[in-house]
Amino acid sequence: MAVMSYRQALHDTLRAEMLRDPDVFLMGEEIGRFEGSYKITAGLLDEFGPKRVRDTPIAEEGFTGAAVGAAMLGLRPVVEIMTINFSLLALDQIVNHAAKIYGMFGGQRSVPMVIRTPGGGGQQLAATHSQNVELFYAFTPGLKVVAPSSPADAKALLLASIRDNDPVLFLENLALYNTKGEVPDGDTAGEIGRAAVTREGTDITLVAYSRMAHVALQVAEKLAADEGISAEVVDLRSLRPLDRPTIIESVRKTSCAVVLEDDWLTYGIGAEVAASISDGAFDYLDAPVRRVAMAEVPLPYAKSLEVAALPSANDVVTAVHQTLDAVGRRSVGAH
Amino acid sequence: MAVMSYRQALHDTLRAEMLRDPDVFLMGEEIGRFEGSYKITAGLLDEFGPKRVRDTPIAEEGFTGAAVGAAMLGLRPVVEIMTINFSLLALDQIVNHAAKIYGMFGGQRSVPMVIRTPGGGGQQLAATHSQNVELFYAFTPGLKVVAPSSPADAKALLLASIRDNDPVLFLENLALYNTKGEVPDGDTAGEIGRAAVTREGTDITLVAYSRMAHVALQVAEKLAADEGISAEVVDLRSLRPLDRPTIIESVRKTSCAVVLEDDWLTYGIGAEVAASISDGAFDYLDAPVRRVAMAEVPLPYAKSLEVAALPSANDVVTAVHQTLDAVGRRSVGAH
Amino acid sequence: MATTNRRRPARSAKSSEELLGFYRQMLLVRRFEERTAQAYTEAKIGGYCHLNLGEEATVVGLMAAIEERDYLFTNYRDHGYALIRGMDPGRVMAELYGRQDGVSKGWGGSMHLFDTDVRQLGGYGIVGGQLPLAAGAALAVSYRDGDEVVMCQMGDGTTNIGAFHETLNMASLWDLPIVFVVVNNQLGMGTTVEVSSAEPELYKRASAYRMESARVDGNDVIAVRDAAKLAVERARKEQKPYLLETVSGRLKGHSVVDPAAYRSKDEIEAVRAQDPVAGLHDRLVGDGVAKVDELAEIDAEIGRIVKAAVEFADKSPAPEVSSLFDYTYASPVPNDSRRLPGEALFPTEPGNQPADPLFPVGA
Amino acid sequence: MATTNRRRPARSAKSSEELLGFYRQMLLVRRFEERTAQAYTEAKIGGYCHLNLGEEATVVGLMAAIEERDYLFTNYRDHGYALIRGMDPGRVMAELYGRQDGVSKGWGGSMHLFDTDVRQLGGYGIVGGQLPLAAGAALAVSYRDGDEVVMCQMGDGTTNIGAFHETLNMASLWDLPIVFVVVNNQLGMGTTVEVSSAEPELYKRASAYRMESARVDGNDVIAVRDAAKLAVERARKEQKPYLLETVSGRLKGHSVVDPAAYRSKDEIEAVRAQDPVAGLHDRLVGDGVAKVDELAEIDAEIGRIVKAAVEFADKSPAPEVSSLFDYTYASPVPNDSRRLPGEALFPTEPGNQPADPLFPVGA
Ligand SMILES: Cc1ncc(C[n+]2csc(CCOP(=O)(O)OP(=O)(O)O)c2C)c(N)n1
Ligand SMILES: Cc1ncc(C[n+]2csc(CCOP(=O)(O)OP(=O)(O)O)c2C)c(N)n1
Ligand SMILES: [Mg+2]
Ligand SMILES: [Mg+2]
Repeated sequence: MAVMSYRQALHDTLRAEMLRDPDVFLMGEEIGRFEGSYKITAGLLDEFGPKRVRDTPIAEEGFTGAAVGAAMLGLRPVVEIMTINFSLLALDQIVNHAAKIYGMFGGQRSVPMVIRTPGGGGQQLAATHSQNVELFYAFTPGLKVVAPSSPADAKALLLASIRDNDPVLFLENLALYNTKGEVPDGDTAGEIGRAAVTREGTDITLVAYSRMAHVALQVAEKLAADEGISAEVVDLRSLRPLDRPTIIESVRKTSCAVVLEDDWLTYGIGAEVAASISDGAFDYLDAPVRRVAMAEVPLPYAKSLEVAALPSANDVVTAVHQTLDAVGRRSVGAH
Repeated sequence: MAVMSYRQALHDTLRAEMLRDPDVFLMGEEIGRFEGSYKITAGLLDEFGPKRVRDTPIAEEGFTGAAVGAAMLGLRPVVEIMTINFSLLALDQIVNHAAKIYGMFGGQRSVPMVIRTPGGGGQQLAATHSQNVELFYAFTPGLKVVAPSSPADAKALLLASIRDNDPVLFLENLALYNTKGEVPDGDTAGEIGRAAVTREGTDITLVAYSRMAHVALQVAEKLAADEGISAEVVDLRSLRPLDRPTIIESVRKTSCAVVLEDDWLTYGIGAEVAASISDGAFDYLDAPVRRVAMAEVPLPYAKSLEVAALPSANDVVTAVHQTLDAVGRRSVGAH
Repeated sequence: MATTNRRRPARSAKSSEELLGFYRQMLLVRRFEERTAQAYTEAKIGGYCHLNLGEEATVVGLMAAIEERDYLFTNYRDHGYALIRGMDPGRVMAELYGRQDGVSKGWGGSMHLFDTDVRQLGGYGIVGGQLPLAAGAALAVSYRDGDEVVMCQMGDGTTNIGAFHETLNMASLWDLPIVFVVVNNQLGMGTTVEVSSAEPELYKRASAYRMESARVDGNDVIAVRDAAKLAVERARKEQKPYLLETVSGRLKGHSVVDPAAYRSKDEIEAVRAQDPVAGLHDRLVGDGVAKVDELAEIDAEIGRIVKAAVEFADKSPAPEVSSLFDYTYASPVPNDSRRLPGEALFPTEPGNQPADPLFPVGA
Repeated sequence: MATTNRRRPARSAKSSEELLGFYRQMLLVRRFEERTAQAYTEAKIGGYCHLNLGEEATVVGLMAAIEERDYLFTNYRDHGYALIRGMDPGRVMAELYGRQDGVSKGWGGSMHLFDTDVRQLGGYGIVGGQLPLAAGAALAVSYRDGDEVVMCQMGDGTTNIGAFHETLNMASLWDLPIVFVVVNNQLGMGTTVEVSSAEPELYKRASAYRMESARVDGNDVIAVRDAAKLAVERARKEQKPYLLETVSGRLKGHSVVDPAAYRSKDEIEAVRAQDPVAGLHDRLVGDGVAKVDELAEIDAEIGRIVKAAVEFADKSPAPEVSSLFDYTYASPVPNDSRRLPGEALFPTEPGNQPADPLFPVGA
């Protein structure tokens, strides 16, 4: 068990998998000589050479599709798309091809590939570079989508994704790269399709993923410390499949929930989570499921506006308060 | 008032708007000489010439983006993307450009354009040609998305879309083109952002859009005739903005709802509708909101499988029955 | 670089045997497609359905140039390739019928013929979609130092889409063993090459990637075979991509349902005059390679094959609904949705949580 | 077609006045960018920030070739173009600072400079995104029989993306009045042209669209201006697109935060040796056009302009949060979401339905 950053966990896992399996190779813009826009692949070109760490032209549709084709012949490409915003240029290859090939041809060839890509706002990158469109992939049968929030999960799920025989969209986040945590040694893969209760609680359930799963834990700690509110945190980890049982089990216990997400509210990931909770915990729910999400605007560059548009820990606290107030349960708190 | 097909309503409205406003022109693959894959633009090349009915190369990203640029200079292009599946190739220009330009530059230039495109499964077009991905656009602030289900709405909303100063994704449906209905004369534009109660009822609310809004009406008639169940139908018509007040008002009256959609269930359009109902009608709802949607698979070609995977009127009836049973209200029926 | 409109038999047709063999193959494509059109009007086939009528010489010539170990990617106009590449005609027809014995088990239909055994890896309906995939397959071959070549077929209209550019650039940059073939039938649906491509001599576009290329008469099976063979062997030995353009015509509409009303009589006449099957028939007779009777006998034999294919397809059962969830994922994972449209997310009995049948919690 | 590495002053520099004017402009870009880099390290500027350092001659030469009525689209490396095209330096810096008086009101930042008054229509951060837009603007000009020309700038790395291909094809097919300029600074982030483009002589790619093209020394302001002028006038008079490649270097990293550790000392030395600003300085002095002192005076004057710009930016207020929902739509519609992240979709009081403030139901 070592403490390391999310970035380091990704880097080390990529390296370990490349050492383990000669069919694993990396493709993407600037991953070699430049060492990756966010330096996840630093040093790997030197170690493995250009055949296994392939710098590509700026051609998202082309190189992502090439990875799909290579995967059809049994290689295990791990593609880096610099940010999820640029993945829109490869959407046809991801949604119309990677996701369809196994099914559309009656199961003859699978597509064992991983697309690593970070989302994230909050870096003043403005409207076209700050989107969180994991929804597009989470919506698409044939794809699997994971969104780890901790270095340990980053490792476990990257192992699982690389070894999985289907195309996996592996969602990272700019704000998480420098976060640290304990990472188990060894190479035990995680399980795609399982959420985790990352904090137990009894008063309210916070559901989140990726960066917001961090925020959820912070909020939960603060609520406990300041007000004695016991929040349970469900970290989705996998967006497709979505682990409804784990979410529902938690809400059946706490009877209310707030969903945190970094994307836009209407039709966002949280819509499905809220709809599922409202359905699966219908007789247990004491208050409507609140969603804390991005304001529905093209994200502005100016810091003042960006801060206002992005969901914050305070917004979550407010939503928790209002939810507990609505059910007359805030008195459970200690203040 | 004349009875005409949905196709005819679109055709006539395009023609009328081109006659009215010289800045309106059409672009797309096969819309001229071929008269449109689904013949919406039949005859228009002959009438208006190639400048205003422009056949494009197969280059969705390119010609859609060109329309965005032309709109920035004040023209009003109406782009046809042959089916919504191919719009994935233009997603970057739609989501990263058309939707962003007004906001990202502080409101200096708007993008008055329309993208007409049909969705629809059920024609044995297999996995890559049968998708309903309107979600991608409905999710994106900066875009407006309408999905008329009747010839009258097709006309009213196409007028509104062409005259609107923002990019509008105008969703058609292969299965609707031949459906007929009364269409008012004149050129009164509809209102983007308003749902309609297309049938009044008291027992349950059916929420749907596009083709499924048709199915909803059929189901409602059948339920009334066979069982005396009084279903109210809300036709969303606009997916972005989403008219929550109209939906909620209906469900506050009926106390239960089923959402019909032609896309995949998890994260689909219905997720937001269900989440919104569960929130806005929390104290009124007697049963969980059921969603009837496509099975979550790449849609198979074989008729037997396709039929099984697509939502049918029977599936809706089942969901209505189970919902009313759950709240002990099926006895309201007449048999 | 270019060689166009060669009318005379190419020299390399070493034997009459060979030419007769090609005729037989071209006729198989012709009759199969005609029968397919009929089956479509009988509503035995659904969806979009695009035929190789008029492209028989191209299809047969190309397939003669690649070997068993090679890989093939095509667009949706793929029946002929499948038949000549070696898929069983019955299983191809069964696929068109959407039956269980179809090459793609009925999941793909006409546009998506795929058979791992003959290394034909689809059949793709998104224009240009097969290009990056084919380059990726060639990348895999190259990664493994294999000696296979990938052939990637596309239409003329496809040369205008972004994926064409991105893929040809990568293929050339990375020295991939791939042959791109542009089957120029002079139309993309109803749009002529001149209306859609600023450089209508499509093979010339390869120069933007420092890639070699040539144009050949697509109605001359030998010329196609020879040009393709050159390209394939070059790709195999030198690990260099190549762009081959074949020029032929489309005898019918874009798809079975297209009456092609946008074409002039003259246009249609011109295409008919170049009918590669009729042309080879007359040449075989004219050159004394075969008698009319002998060719009629081949035709009858092909007729029996096609008839058998239809019978096989007709008898094959529709895929079982129970298999609907079998091909979403190759690696099963917990909580995958396997619900039919009517089914509830959660059972109506409160408290009854749906267990994941494959992956019970805590398993 | 190509003209490379011309070292001697071009003949058409008619007057020393003109050359001095160009020097002043190039220096404005240089000093503005240096100050921008500093402001970034002071955290006055956020996000991505790409500088024109090393491209001053290209920027100034190109801007000298287009007229007021013409339109300009660029990529995200856009500060210099904005300054020379005529945006107020204070408002440009204010945009970089994310302030209300920024040219895009603080919504766009460094990558998204846009000023309708000078017809510079962005500043785009998605590689290749500006190409279809620019072609569309040219289409609008052509639709209206206008005599404006559109200039569309891009980087070398951008020639590999699909939109490049699709756009150049349309522009040529449709005879659009547009000049595409590839600013070849020899790197896309850390990737060299040779590693990303199978045809590294980028201007040659125009031939795939039967489009004329040329390459010119991007460090020679006069050569750039002259070549661009030719292209622009041709586009204006003959309604034909053109592709111009300028070859120069990048003096610093890809963006302000990139230390460019991947570049060798030799590489950096070579770029420095061609520094267009130093080069023009020495030439002006060497040719006796200006004395060192006079040039220093210009520098001081530019320094004052840049200082004033920074002061203006610093004083400009941050945009009001109340304006957050002002630019999602140009035509307001009912039920548009105008909620801040913490706000409830529905008020907690049951029965209290949120009214649409702009469009009450039944209005
Ligand atoms: C991305 C995309 N855009 C549009 C279509 C609709 N479409 C199907 S075939 C076709 C024409 C293709 O022409 P060509 O490449 O010449 O092939 P051919 O049909 O002649 O074999 C078009 C536009 C599609 N399938 N995919
Ligand atoms: C579609 C897309 N892919 C990737 C990126 C990330 N990116 C930003 S700039 C750049 C390099 C562009 O190089 P070039 O076109 O030469 O322009 P330069 O920066 O040299 O001016 C890349 C890959 C992006 N912004 N958009
Ligand atoms: Mg064609
Ligand atoms: Mg560059």
